[in-house]
Amino acid sequence: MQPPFDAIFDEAEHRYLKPDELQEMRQYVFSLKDRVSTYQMIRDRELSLMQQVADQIQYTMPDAELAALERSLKNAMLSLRYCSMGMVLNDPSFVQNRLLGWLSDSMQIHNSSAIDRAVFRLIVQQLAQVLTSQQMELFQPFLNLAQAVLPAPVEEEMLTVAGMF
Amino acid sequence: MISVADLLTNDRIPANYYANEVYVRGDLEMGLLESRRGDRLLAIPETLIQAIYAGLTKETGQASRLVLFNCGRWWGKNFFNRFRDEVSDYYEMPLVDMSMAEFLQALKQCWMTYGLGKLDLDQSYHHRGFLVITTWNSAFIRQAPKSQLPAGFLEAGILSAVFSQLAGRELHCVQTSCESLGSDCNRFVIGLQKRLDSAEAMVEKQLDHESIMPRLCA
Amino acid sequence: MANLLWSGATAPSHQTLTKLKNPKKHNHYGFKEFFQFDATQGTIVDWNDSQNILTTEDFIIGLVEGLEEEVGDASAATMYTIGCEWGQKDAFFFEKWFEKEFDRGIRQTNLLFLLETWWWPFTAQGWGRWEIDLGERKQGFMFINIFDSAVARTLGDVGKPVCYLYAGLFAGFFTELVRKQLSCIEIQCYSMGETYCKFLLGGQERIDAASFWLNEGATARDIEKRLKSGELR
Amino acid sequence: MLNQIQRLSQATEGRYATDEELSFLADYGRSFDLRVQTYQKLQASEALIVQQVQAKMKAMDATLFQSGQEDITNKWKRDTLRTFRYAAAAMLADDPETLRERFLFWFQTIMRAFGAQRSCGVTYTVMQEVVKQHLIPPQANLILPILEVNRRMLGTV
Repeated sequence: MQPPFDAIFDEAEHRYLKPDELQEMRQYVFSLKDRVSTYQMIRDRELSLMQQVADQIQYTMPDAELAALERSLKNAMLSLRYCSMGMVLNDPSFVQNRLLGWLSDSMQIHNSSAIDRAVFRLIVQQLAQVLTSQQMELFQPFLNLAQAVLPAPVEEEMLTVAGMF
Repeated sequence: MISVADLLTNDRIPANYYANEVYVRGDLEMGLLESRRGDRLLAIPETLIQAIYAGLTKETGQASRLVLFNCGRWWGKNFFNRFRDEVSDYYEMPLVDMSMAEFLQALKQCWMTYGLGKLDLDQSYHHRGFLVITTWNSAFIRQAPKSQLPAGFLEAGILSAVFSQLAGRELHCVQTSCESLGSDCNRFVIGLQKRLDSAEAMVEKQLDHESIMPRLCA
Repeated sequence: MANLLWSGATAPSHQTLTKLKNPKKHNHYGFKEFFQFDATQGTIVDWNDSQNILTTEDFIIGLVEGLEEEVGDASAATMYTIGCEWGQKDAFFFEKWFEKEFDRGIRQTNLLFLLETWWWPFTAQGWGRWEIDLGERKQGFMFINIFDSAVARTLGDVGKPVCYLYAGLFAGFFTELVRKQLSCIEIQCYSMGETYCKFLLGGQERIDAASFWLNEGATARDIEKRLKSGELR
Repeated sequence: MLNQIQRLSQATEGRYATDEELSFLADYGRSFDLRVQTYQKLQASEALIVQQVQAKMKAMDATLFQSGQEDITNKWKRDTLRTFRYAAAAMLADDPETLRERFLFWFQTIMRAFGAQRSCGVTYTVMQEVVKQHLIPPQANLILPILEVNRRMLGTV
């Protein structure tokens, strides 16, 4: 989809926006209140929410390197920040262009998929406690964008009969 | 115990300094482009790239390759200095303290945002004193006049300057495979000049990268 | 030239939503519409499907320095030649994209509109704004002003004209456009402490005269006056 | 909005936006219905407005529609309509900056090349008077500043 205001100028010299296009804009504009309050909620609860995630991840992955955990937590916080702004703007391309390329590169370089996945799982759990279901509905699609670039867990190679010789 | 608050720097988490939407700014009122630090940028279109090849060939003949290599070296040196300042300011960490992975991630992003294509580092010959840089989608190579030899002189110049600055000693760069010759990517071998002389001769003889590297390391 | 070039099968093209939706609506006046960055391939493609790379001004200095090492003082002439080639190639390129964009030939188009349309991409590409004075074209010459020349701003105050690349660009482009051999000389330059650069475009005879006067210390205004009064050395 | 959104997303890189930085979104939400009304009113009155501007200008100075011997009324109409529509879009989006960036800088070069600054100056002055008569004051307050941007950009040397 196109960010809400881009279309206004696209064909400005040739035609006016049609009623259904204006209606679509109107829907977005009137959703802004909820988008902004969801954003504020995530922003204001970020530290306590992420601290809980940090405590839990250290508990569930006691053997993981501290630096690796910290890096994953940082990336997750960054994702939360970009995704929540993407939600305010209702613009997936914002998340795509500004975060995802860099994020997936970073995750690949550090080969941190197991930790990243666990951290994201914990974040979703925490968010579900903080946000109303309506707010979660607004935010989820943007969080999904970031989750989609988490590298798949490396499966151990399974020996099959075909692979015996 | 991890304190999440300590992971932030002034409430901020640095990510991609070179995100193109943030890094490149256009001012149509003045007809100027600039970087987010305010350095002037120029966009070089295909017609100018073609013209550089045509004009240099006309006026300097064979020497045009050397001119492009030197131009790349000059530019690469400034490119690196700017890169170093930008990155160390942004991440609040001197470049020398960054891990190779982080340095490389920033360099790759920078390379892409300048429209130079994709770049990667192959460290498998590191222990023999060579670095291999691979690149894709170079506009200079796409527009180069047809030849039997690799065409990335400008990039070779840039890369030799960048890695010389990084290593603090004079390094040379030889291109051993080229998209213009049907290769899957462009490969640039970086190392000391005297150790690369034989590579240059092998490239002239049109040996491919896979044949050159073992002989170079032998 | 085309046969000398290796063009990859995957040459990138401008595919923004705006353009896909309105292939004929030339809504490319803004910076964001003009350039398309592909953050996965590392390419930049402009509205007219030309691949661009970004450089800093050091690129131009690097080229001049690289040339000086090889050809010494002839570097100025080489930069002019590169400019001519650029202008000539760009004339062909422009003719193609103009016709595609506006559905009419460049020779059926108002000249003033045509020329502003030609320069607009250069504005977006950071080469500075221009002003073109066609007042004397019937007499066979004209003037072009460039504000914020990428060359002069870079080299600083060196006391002589330095923008050979631009001079060549104008000579090459207008030669193709009017199908008559034209030359161009810079008669006033930012790097001489002026606020903008001024170029004279015309037949070789006039350019030679201007060059002679310039060497004798004439200012741009002197040269303009002498040309307008029909003087030729 | 496009411009403000871009500025917001650049300024808050890597951090959260403050309430103050977000406040323009709520402001826009409050003015939105009025903007849509105004936009639709301008759309409905477009032909009449341009016609009235033309008549007023002709009464003031008929040479404004002449370039040498050539009658440029049709060309004027095309240009004026185009600029009017961009202005309506900019009003709807509350975004004079994007109007400059995406249209006026370019159009200014064309108007200057044709030496049309005097005509543009009169056009967008008269247009402000005419538009005022078609709108109620709160609507006029939204569009008049944009028409003034047009006049300044296109109508001054």
